[in-house]
Amino acid sequence: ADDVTLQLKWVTQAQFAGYYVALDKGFYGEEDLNVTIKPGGPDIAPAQVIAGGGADVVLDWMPSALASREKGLDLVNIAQPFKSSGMMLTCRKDAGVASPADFPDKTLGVWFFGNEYPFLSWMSKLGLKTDGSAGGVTVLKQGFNVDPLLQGQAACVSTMTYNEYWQVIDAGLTPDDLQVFKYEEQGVATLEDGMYVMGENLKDDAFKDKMVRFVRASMKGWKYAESNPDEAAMIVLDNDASGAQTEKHQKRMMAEVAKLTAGSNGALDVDAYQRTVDSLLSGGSDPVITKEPVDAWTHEISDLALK
Amino acid sequence: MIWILCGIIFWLAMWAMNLRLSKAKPNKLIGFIIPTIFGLTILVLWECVVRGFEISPVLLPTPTAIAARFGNSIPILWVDFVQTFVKGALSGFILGCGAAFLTAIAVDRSSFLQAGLLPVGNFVAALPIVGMAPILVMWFGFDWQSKAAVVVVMVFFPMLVNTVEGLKASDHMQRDLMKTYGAGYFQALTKLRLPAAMPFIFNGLKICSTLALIGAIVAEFFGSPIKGMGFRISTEVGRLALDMVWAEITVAAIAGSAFYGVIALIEKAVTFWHPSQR
Amino acid sequence: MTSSPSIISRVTPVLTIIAIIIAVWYAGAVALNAPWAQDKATRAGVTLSFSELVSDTWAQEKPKLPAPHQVAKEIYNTTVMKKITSKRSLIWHGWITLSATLLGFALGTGLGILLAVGIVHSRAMDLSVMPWVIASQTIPILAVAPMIIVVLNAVGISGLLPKAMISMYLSFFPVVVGMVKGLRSPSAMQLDQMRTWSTPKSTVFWKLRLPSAMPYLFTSLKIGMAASLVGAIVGELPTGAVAGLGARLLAGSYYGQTIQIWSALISAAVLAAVLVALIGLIQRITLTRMGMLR
Amino acid sequence: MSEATVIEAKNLSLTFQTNDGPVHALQDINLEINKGDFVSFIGPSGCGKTTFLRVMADLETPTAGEITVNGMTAREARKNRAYGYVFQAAGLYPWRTIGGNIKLPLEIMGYSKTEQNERVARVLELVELSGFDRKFPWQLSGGMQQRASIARALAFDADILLMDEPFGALDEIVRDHLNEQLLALWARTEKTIGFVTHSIPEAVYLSTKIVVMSPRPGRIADVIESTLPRERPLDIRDTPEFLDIAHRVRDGLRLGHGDDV
Amino acid sequence: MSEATVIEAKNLSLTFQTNDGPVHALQDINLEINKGDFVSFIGPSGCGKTTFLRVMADLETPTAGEITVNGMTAREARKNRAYGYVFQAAGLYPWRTIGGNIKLPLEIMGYSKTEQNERVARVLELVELSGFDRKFPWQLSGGMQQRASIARALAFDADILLMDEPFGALDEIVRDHLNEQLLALWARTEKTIGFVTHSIPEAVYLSTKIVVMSPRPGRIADVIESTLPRERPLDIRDTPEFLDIAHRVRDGLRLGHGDDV
Ligand SMILES: Nc1ncnc2c1ncn2[C@@H]1O[C@H](COP(=O)(O)OP(=O)(O)OP(=O)(O)O)[C@@H](O)[C@H]1O
Ligand SMILES: Nc1ncnc2c1ncn2[C@@H]1O[C@H](COP(=O)(O)OP(=O)(O)OP(=O)(O)O)[C@@H](O)[C@H]1O
Ligand SMILES: Cc1ncc(C[n+]2csc(CCO)c2C)c(N)n1
Ligand SMILES: [Mg+2]
Ligand SMILES: [Mg+2]
Repeated sequence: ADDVTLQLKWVTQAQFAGYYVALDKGFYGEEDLNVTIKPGGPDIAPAQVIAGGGADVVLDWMPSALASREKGLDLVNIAQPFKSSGMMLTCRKDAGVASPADFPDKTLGVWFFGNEYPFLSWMSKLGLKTDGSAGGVTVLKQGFNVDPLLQGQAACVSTMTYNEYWQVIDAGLTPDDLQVFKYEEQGVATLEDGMYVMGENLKDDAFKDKMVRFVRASMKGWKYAESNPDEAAMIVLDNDASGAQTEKHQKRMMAEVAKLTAGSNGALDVDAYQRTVDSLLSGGSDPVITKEPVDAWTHEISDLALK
Repeated sequence: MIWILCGIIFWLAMWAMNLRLSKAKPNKLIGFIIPTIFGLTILVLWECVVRGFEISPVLLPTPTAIAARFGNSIPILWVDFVQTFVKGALSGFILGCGAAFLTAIAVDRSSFLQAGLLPVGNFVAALPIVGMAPILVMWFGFDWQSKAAVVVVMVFFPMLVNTVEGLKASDHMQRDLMKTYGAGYFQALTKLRLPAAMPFIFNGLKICSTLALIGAIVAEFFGSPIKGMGFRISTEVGRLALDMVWAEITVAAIAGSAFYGVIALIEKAVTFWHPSQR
Repeated sequence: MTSSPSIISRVTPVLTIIAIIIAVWYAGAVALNAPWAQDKATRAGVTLSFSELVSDTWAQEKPKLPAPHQVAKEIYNTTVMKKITSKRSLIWHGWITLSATLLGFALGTGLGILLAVGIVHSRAMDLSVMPWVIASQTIPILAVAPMIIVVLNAVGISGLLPKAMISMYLSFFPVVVGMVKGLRSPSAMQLDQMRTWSTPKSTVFWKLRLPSAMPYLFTSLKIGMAASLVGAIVGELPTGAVAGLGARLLAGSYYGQTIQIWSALISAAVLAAVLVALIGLIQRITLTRMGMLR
Repeated sequence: MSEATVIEAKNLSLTFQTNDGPVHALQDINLEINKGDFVSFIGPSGCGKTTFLRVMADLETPTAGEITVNGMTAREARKNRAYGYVFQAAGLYPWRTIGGNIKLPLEIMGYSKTEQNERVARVLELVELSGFDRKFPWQLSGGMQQRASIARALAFDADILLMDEPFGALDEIVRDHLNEQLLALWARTEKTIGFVTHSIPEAVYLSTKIVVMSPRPGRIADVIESTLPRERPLDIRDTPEFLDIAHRVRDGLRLGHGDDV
Repeated sequence: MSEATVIEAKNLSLTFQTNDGPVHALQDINLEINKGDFVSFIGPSGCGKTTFLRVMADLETPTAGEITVNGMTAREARKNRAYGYVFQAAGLYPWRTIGGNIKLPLEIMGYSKTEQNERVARVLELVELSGFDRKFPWQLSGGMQQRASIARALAFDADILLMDEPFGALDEIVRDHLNEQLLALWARTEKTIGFVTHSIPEAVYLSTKIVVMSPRPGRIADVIESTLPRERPLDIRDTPEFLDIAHRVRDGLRLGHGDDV
């Protein structure tokens, strides 16, 4: 069997259910693949891992992948199981935020580590400065959790529809207390959790073949997870070595993630791609990327996989 | 290949030179040149290896690239330095070492505390920073106060252990002398125990000086305003701007070494009498 | 040899202090968790009596500061109640961290002593290496840890060793600093004595420098041990936080589960305290046998 | 000579516990020292002289018997700063200059700055170390360190001066000079002095009472009251009376040694 | 007396730099010591005796002039383990028992285990410390520590024995005994001995050559060749010849002291 190493963008959770299902249900084995899944974490930059040769495929958000590409790292998107973005900004109504017009002079929690690009391009679209100057917004580097919102240190924090939002809810705030801004609805959605490989590897036919089988099995896993969310969540739970995840949270996460992957067959939607690129290019004085990327994606693999 | 070869030749040459220099009569100039040459050698070797093996700049940038980035980013680096070093590390260092020092004296004074506080103190201070940092950020907010708190927790234990050990360091005859004077506790402390403890205390301060910087930087990984050395490092790693990361690390290394150096100088002045200083 | 005072007179102070700490802790839990309890109450439109407030602050699901009994219960549940092979057992995670800690400590102590010996004996090393050893410690480990892990992974080293390396990186420094001081602590007369016998450097080391350095060595080892544990935990984060107390801490933070963070934190501290106490014990025995404790 | 008893030891014994069995350092010591006495202790090496001095100064606790100083316990006397003590080894603090070391007890006892300086100058003069006050201990020869430690004990006004072989490391001439100085100081101040020495002439020259000790277990072999006048020029050492006392001391010593050598 | 020169100092000077100016410890020292000589150094406290001994043993480097030992530099001689050195202070290692301390040089010089034990027993006997080999230094009296350190230097076979006031802390009887032992050892082994003392009788009794030094800057005031026979019973100290030499030494000392006291 051929060895494939997959580097996740975050710790083991239902966000990556498709891959764990494919592994657990033997879909990879059917394709004669021997897949190792490496969980990520707050200090793991998937792009760096693949550059160091620690993985064959990585999951990354497109803004970060394209930014890395501009840094000279030849990352190529070969498949895109997530169709829509799960990112949103969750605000407390009692902090006085009802619409983006209320943002000025508020403190907003943002994830950095390459995850800040969608937020930055949204703000530049709104014409708000993020450097702390008057009339702009004050940005906090948000930690792992939603504490700043709960404790009133920030008016809004970044959340994913499938994860942090529910932590806010679990903590005791009700949806009525909250005002959420989904990036999808604000027209600043960017593509999340795509599969990326090194461009030069794609010149190797054996590697390409391996990836075709990998994408095919992974998508099979995703579709299985979408239709059997609870079982998928339990598979994820079994694979969590830290033993810290809870069943309730993972099942809920799986249900939310299924909404984001629904409708994707794995092939990159070129329109969505262009939307992402445009929003990243239009970053005002400090755009995330400065020129139209070339060869940043290919349908070669997904086309063969979907045949 | 050429690069590798050059690197090795340069290395050997410098090594030979340092050996020669270190045999010469010690003086200030040589004390400065030798480490400089050593450092230079490492940098040149680094440059050669990166170029020779064509290591991707997103893994390890060359020293020249780092230097260029450093030169271009002085204002940012300065803001970060003030935020992390001056506000976070320094204030935490002073508070933490001060608290540990006082605790050590309390522990030393009372055998009850000695028996009770020392084990518990060890325990509390052994709480790993990685775990403490998020909690302290939660308690003290995002700005430098929480970083200082992390530093306090981090430096407390090394300082405590060293001071407690140091306070035991005076020898029997020296203590007997104090007894014959009917010296009070406080007098024996200031005139004998503290001076005798100084080598240990400075040991602690030196170790803490580096810990303080690490602590302040690491704490910023768990939430911070958008400035500070730790913030910059974690953000730029994610952006694969490794040259900026290393520029910050350079600042950290320079600031940390200078901090350590200042403490070592004070130590030299204060413990001139200790055999290790002669 | 050293007459040990009765167990009771030794344990009482510890228990007293612990009692005080627990009391302060409960009070702290009330103070820190009260705002959230009030917040909830206001949004629900009720007012809390003091006793309601207290019982609420000691029983929140994600408190700012969990009460001691909540942590104790969590620790009990994750140690005694779970099979030690279970991924939900703190003992299992503790063991993973402990093994990296011990290996890192051994490596770090070895490296530290080796460097100290070199620095004390060679002027060239003293002048050239020491400044860079210091500089190395100012590099924020959490920033380089992922790079180290990535690089080591790329050359096929994974598992225990990368974590132990980070642990070593943190623990060797206190040992170097302490040992350099200690190895230089023999008095001029003691060194002169050795010179009159034209003693080889290695013998001076074994018979004079090392014994004189013992008090410094043990102090350094205690700090080094605590640092090793921190290193092992830090090293667990960028491995994908798969297992170990560090992973528990991280996962706990990630999901805002303060009770889980605190129980991992307390376990780590217990581990460190036990290890440090162990070194203290060895110190007592060694120094007593060397006639240096009276 | 005033008749007030200053130090009184009754059935004093002290046993050290060591890793290979107990060492009986002192056994059944009975001794009375009156105010203004100059008592020398003489005896073979290891017989317990230092130990006895340490017991008097409350640096060691007897395992049996009791000791009273000025009618109180040794501990109380120590707290009242009754003692000046010169240790067998100099024991200067390495982080203080010679002047600083001598100032140390003065600082502790709260003398004024000017008085401190005055006294330091005076005692340095006394032990012939003027001009060395700014040197550090390791910059002095062995004998000079010993003298500095004597100066330190003489700098303040203790009722009771306990000196453990203070002049052991000094040449004859300095020693004679310091013997004279010490006698003069004693005559002037009416201090009570306990003095350990190995030199029989020195013991006889200085003392009003000579305690000869015998070793293991340390006992008092003989107590010789001197018949010499209080006023003692150096050449008193050639008088027959002097030689007589010296002879008695030597006999006592030989007796004590007998079973050991 | 054999005529081979063992130690030769030519125009030797040594100046210490201190925080308040230079100290001239030795100035223009010229001295020859032959094989088998027993040379005593005597002089006022602080005159440079210790410093000179240290220069001979290559523990201090002269600032001018030169010194040769056995025709080589002092350094080479030290490397050849030519020296046994007894320091002015005992300097025992606190973490070793008395036996362990004495064994130390033997271990370093690679004696076999059995020989080590044999020698330790022998020298402990010699200094009258049998039975104390398992005690730690701080469990011994001052004089006993001093004797242990003498035993340590005698335990191995060094050509040149340098002893810095070895018997300062001992009572007359032990001192006499050790003097005899030392003479016997010297006669038996043909060692060359350099010996610092403050006791004029001791110097005269032991030496073939007495070097009288004068202080600051330390110079040689007089070198007295002894006319006493090599065989010396203790009562030689009452002969007129002995008293004569003693007198000459005392004169030399007084002269040296003159400008200082
Ligand atoms: N390390 C040093 N630094 C500065 N001065 C020193 C040092 N060692 C000795 N001296 C000075 O050198 C002089 C000679 O000292 P040395 O120890 O040789 O005297 P000594 O003859 O042995 O005296 P003693 O009989 O008191 O032992 C003294 O004045 C002393 O202060
Ligand atoms: N701390 C100790 N522990 C055990 N034994 C001790 C201790 N101090 C002294 N001794 C023993 O007690 C005895 C008396 O010692 P002490 O120091 O009083 O003798 P000394 O008369 O002062 O001798 P010296 O003239 O040699 O100084 C010795 O046999 C010594 O070994
Ligand atoms: C420090 C930190 N950075 C980013 C996130 C946000 N996040 C949540 S899930 C996920 C994986 C992307 O698919 C990411 C990046 C966080 N919680 N903490
Ligand atoms: Mg004594
Ligand atoms: Mg001397």
